[in-house]
Amino acid sequence: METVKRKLIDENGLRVDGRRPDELRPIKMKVGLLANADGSAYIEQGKSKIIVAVYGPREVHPKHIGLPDRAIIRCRYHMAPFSTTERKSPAPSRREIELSKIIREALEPVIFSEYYPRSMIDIFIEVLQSDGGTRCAGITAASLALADAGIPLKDLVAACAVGKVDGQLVVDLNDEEDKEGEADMPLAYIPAFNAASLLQMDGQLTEEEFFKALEMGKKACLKIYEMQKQALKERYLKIKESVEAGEENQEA
Amino acid sequence: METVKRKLIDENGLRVDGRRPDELRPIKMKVGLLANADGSAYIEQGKSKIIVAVYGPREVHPKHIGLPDRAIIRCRYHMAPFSTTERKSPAPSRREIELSKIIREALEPVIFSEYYPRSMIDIFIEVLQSDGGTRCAGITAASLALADAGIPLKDLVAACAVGKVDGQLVVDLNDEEDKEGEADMPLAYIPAFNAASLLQMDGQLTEEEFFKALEMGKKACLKIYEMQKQALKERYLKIKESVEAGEENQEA
Amino acid sequence: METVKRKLIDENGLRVDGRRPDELRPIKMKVGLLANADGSAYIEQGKSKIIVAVYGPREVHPKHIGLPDRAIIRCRYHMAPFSTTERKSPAPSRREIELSKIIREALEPVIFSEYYPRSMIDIFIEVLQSDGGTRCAGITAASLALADAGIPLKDLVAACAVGKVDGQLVVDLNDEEDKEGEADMPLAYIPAFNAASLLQMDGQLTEEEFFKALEMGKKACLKIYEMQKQALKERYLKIKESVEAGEENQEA
Amino acid sequence: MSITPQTEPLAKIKSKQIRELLKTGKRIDGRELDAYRPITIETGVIGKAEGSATVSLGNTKVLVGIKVETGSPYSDTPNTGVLTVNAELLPLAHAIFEPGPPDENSIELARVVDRGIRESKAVDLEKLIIVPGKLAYVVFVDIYILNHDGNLVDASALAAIAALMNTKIPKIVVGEDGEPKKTEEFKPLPIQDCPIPVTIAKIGGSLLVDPVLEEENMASAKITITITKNGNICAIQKSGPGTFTLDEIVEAEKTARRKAEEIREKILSSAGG
Amino acid sequence: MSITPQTEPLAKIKSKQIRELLKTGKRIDGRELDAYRPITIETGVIGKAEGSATVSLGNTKVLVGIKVETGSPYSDTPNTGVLTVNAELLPLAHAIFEPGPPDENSIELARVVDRGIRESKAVDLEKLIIVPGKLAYVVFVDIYILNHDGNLVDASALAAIAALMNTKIPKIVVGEDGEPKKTEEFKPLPIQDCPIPVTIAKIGGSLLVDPVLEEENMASAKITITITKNGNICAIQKSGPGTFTLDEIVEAEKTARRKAEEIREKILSSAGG
Amino acid sequence: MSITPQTEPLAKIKSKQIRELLKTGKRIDGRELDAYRPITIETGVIGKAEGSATVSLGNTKVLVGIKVETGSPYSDTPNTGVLTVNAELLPLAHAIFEPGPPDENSIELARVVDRGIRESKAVDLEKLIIVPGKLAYVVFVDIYILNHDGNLVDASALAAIAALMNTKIPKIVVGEDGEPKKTEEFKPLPIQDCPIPVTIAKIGGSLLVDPVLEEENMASAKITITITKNGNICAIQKSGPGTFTLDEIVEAEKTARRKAEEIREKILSSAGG
Repeated sequence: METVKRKLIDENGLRVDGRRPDELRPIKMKVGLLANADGSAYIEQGKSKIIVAVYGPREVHPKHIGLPDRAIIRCRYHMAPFSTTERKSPAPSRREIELSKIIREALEPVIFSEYYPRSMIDIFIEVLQSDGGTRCAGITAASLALADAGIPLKDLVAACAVGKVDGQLVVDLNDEEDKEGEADMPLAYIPAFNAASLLQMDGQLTEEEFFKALEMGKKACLKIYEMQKQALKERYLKIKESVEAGEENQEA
Repeated sequence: METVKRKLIDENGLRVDGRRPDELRPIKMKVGLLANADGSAYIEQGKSKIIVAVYGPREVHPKHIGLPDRAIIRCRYHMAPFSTTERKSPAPSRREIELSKIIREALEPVIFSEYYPRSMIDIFIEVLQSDGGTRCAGITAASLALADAGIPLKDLVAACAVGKVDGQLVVDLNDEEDKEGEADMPLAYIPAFNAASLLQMDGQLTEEEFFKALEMGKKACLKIYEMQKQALKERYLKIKESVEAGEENQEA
Repeated sequence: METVKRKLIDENGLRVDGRRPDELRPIKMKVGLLANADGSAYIEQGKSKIIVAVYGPREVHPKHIGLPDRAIIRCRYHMAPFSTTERKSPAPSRREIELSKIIREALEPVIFSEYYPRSMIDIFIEVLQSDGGTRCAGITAASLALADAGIPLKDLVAACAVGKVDGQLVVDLNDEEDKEGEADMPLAYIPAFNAASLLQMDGQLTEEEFFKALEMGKKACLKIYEMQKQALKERYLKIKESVEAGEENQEA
Repeated sequence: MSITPQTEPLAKIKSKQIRELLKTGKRIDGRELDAYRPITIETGVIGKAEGSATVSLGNTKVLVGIKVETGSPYSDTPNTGVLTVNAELLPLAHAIFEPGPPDENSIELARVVDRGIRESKAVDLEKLIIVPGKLAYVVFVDIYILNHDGNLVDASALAAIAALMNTKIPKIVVGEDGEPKKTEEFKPLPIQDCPIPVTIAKIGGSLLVDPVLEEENMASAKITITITKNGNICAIQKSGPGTFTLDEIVEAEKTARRKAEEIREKILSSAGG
Repeated sequence: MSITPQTEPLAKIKSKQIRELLKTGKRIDGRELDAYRPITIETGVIGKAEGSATVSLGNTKVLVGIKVETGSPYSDTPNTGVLTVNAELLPLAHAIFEPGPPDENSIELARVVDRGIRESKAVDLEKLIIVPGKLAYVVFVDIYILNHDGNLVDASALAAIAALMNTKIPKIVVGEDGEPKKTEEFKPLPIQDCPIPVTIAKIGGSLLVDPVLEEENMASAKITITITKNGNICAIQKSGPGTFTLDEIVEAEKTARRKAEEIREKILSSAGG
Repeated sequence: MSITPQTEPLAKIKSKQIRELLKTGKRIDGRELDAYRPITIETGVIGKAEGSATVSLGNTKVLVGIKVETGSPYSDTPNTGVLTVNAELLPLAHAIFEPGPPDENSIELARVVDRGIRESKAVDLEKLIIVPGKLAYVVFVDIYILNHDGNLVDASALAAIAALMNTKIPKIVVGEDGEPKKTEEFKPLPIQDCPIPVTIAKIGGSLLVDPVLEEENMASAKITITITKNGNICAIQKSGPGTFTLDEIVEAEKTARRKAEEIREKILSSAGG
């Protein structure tokens, strides 16, 4: 069987969805949309749609898993059965189990866990629609949800993948680029530390490409970081408005 | 493939097993047949055969699931692998999990749980042969087993299904009527409260049919209630005899 | 389909691998090869290869499974996925669950469990290559690992199967003899008690054969017992050497 | 095994307040006893799913996605397609939900929603057979609870029926060689009915529709009655450790019938939109 | 992983009493060391099962149901039918049994019963093949423990063989088109042997058959020896944390042989009845 | 769900000592920061497996066995064979490992090893198809951890590639009737690359390769970089709750590249031997 592979970069150097190599997909972020969660956020990055809730810090249950010197972080990355082209079984796959760990470790460095001994902070990431880059978008949104929960953070974590398609490095791969491309490198970046809290790669990159990919990844993350700050600002303005409205009402 | 549906009500208004619409199947009840259980009962309703054991009130294990103000009730409805036409896997099915909950909630209203804080009462219902109406027969027998265990009850719970077959309302459906009929409505009734502690329905009923079905169900339950009282009386007479026989032996 | 069964005993009375009926397969034992375990042993019996680690006595976790008057023994018999001709799923099979119990019960009689109340002793048996007789070889090696862990023992347990192939009783069956033979009788023997701590049988034996098989099994176990003592002696000599070497170094 | 749950303690003062208000026919959020919270319905929210809908009932928020695949029909119903309902009480949705396999509550929820759809014959399963006995459409209805503030059954069932009405399935043609082939064309799921569930809780002697979580936690029992478009009852589920008198059941049925009518209009207009 | 179990503490006084009696060759219920409790066998108790039997050994009560279906033979035995034994220690039967998947005790029980049936060739599996390599009868033996008062192995194995002897399977005819078809006719399972297990417990220096639960809890070890109709041993299982001397094993074997003969007659007459 | 693990408390004094030494560029076992422990590789240790190898990295000891069977290719890759990597953290190997289904650590381990093999195309999966869309070789790589003293990833990945290079698979011929038949001949697995993983841990500001367990427990993070024979990076995994600055990542990559070259020679010579 012969399959003619579609070109992923056209003659103008544009990608399948018309983007330049260093161009992010359209991104929408919303903070604080779930009523019960202590913090929540929603992100749309291209066609990927992810919702995140944070509960905590709250009492650990069962008690013996608590730590005497800091909060434990519990993290679940989970895909809805209807988020993918073929229905995904709701039971956690090996991939989801690995990503839950890797994402937890990407977020722990910014959390002041030591403020909350014997407590736990829960981060629930639900991928409602998957179109590539969901672990990164999940981290981006989880940072917002943590901030929304009022948990003291050293900085926000911004995440984005860099990849290689048709021999060219590009940022923020969509599903087709991820599957058909030659490499995929998800990166979570913490500006305050100039450091990566998540870094994975599969595919093949030369050393030179790798160093360039790191730089491109950092820049992409910094753009996302600005959007995160903007999203939080909007959330605070909204809260402020409603509080002031409440005060006015009380005064009235 | 064409299937000619068998008529479920004949020209004389009789059902596939010759019963009138409001006629129960032959019912046998026996109380106190298992040596280890604190209480037990066995019921045959048509070809359905069910055995129930009650253990408790006993210490809760693990302790943290206990309640400070009353006993917890644990209830399992389970079908033997050989109880059905096709072998049933012994692992609990979604149906069995739902019925275990619904049956627990049908029995809780009559138990003086508040007499036994931090304790538990276990109700184990095993369907040995299934021919329709097993959740209702299970509740009927479980009431007897609870009484046999000496657990103080506000009343007995009597249960029976009402259904619609060939357009006609009938009580106590057998398996064929349940599967081929147009509606099935299991009802658990507590005479002392004139109230239902279980009510489910599937199929379709008009409002008028529904109200009539409720009345028929109540009457059927009251007949079963009389049989329950009779079964308990026999049990007590037997215990009394054996106690008196024991006393005579001691005197002799 | 016709299958011509290969003869398992040839005209000279020798078995498929050239052994006499009462001849063991070549056996290699090594004690103390795993760095982390408190005790360990490795056995090769024919092509069967088994490694055993012992941890303990150590604190029981969770605490409530501890016993007030003695240590609990935990035992796992497990086959590597690559140990068999067809890959074995890593999840424990019903056979492995039964053997774990039976092996635990074969070892418990020689352990001074009462010396270590509220503690546990763990025995992990991994079959790396399976060619018949693995439960027996596992017990043989586990005894060595227990001794290596410094756990006080009443005696060593030596184990070996006796079987019937082509109408003749033979010891220490290999896989082919086990599968094609007429009976298999694994025996674990404790010389100090002249007693069996494991005895199973499947296939068919007459009473006379059974009594003879018991005797042959005892003799085979006694040979293995001598090898066990030799293996322990070598281990102690090696430890002694290294200790003395250490002392000399210190003196020097 | 089903075990008496540990219900969250509702502050006594709040509980008393709810009870007092109810005596005067009022509820904590100002609703009438027979009033639903505002219902909002949005369909087509997940493009990768063959159908989808979000339903909000006040703060209760449910997302349903429909996936349609092909597979074998059940051996005892060789001439009909397959419909499966699954519910997940996501830990996102409330502090008491823990990750893990479905528990009795999510199984009951899924089965009550399933019963409403199945018994009303809302989806014409006979049209979902491709090759009798061999190949059928398999419709997965996945209920995703995003925020739990009571009455998950009604919110889930409404989202499910809205999502089903929103579903498009690929046309499959059986070629001359007998091999089924997916085409590029899509067609709507064959929908025949629009069953509406109405859940009524009992607190003290009062019956109230669409309970919020605080009310649910205090209620001795709940009953869900599902009504078809021609006014038949197609599913009932009494739930919770208490009872309903027969009179209360009759009253509940009448309320359910009335409310179902109102809600169905809302669903149909939003599905048409 | 197998873990030393927490055995129920037997009241010291009772335990001492049992031990004292044993020294005089007596047991708490008055039996001789080699006497079984009364055995009652009833077959055909579950009409929906292809075969069934209840066996009571004193207060120990076991129900076995046999279901027969058709399925693929195992790839390494393409010419024989399939036999599967499963045991459930129902929570009905004793306060220490909890609901859940089979634990090591129920698995051991099932496997010991299985071994007796399989190794005696009680069921002629070669007659249970329908289409070699393709289709075979699959026989499920489900052991249901209803009341546990010791010696579950013997009660279960007796109920299993009685139920198998009671089993009727539908005749299946392979048509000219090679398609197998169930007929309305039934035939008995092909039974060739009647293996009888005898379980002997060791308390102190005494060997006693058919232990009640109180004896079992005190016993250092048990041994089950299963005997075929022509007097061969076809299965042995030593169980429990103690040992048997080789002399004790010889003694146990002789007892088992003697008791098996007696019990087999009982089984055969009840099966014939 | 992933939960912050309870790390074993390292004696404070030991921890301080390790840290002090590192400031002077030294490690507790005397190694340079970029030195591996002695590596020993033995292949063909399990005759029943189609391939096998043990690798020791100091006291860390891993056994990998390869089983090759035939089965269906995945429906989305009908023209390639199947490769599956599984890892078991045996309770043999360390006091903290408990028996049970794979946890997140063993799953991550297996997936990191899998990625290195898959992305380097070390096994030419396209040569492992027998009948396109129907029948393929299925290669199981089972990682068995026998003793855990840190850096399981490198030891496992080296054992895996050594075992794969050692694997012989039965030749299968598709007859004229289209039926595949196993022959008595064996051929080596088609190996195209030899990916080498290098794991680097970060303690304080120091980067050190091949950490022992005590170092791992103190490390804030680890990174594994896998290098193909022509010097490409084919897999990366950062692990652990800390971070690497971008400069540290660049440094780690250079170290990894250098060490991978050295180790590959060792592997290739031992495989050739």
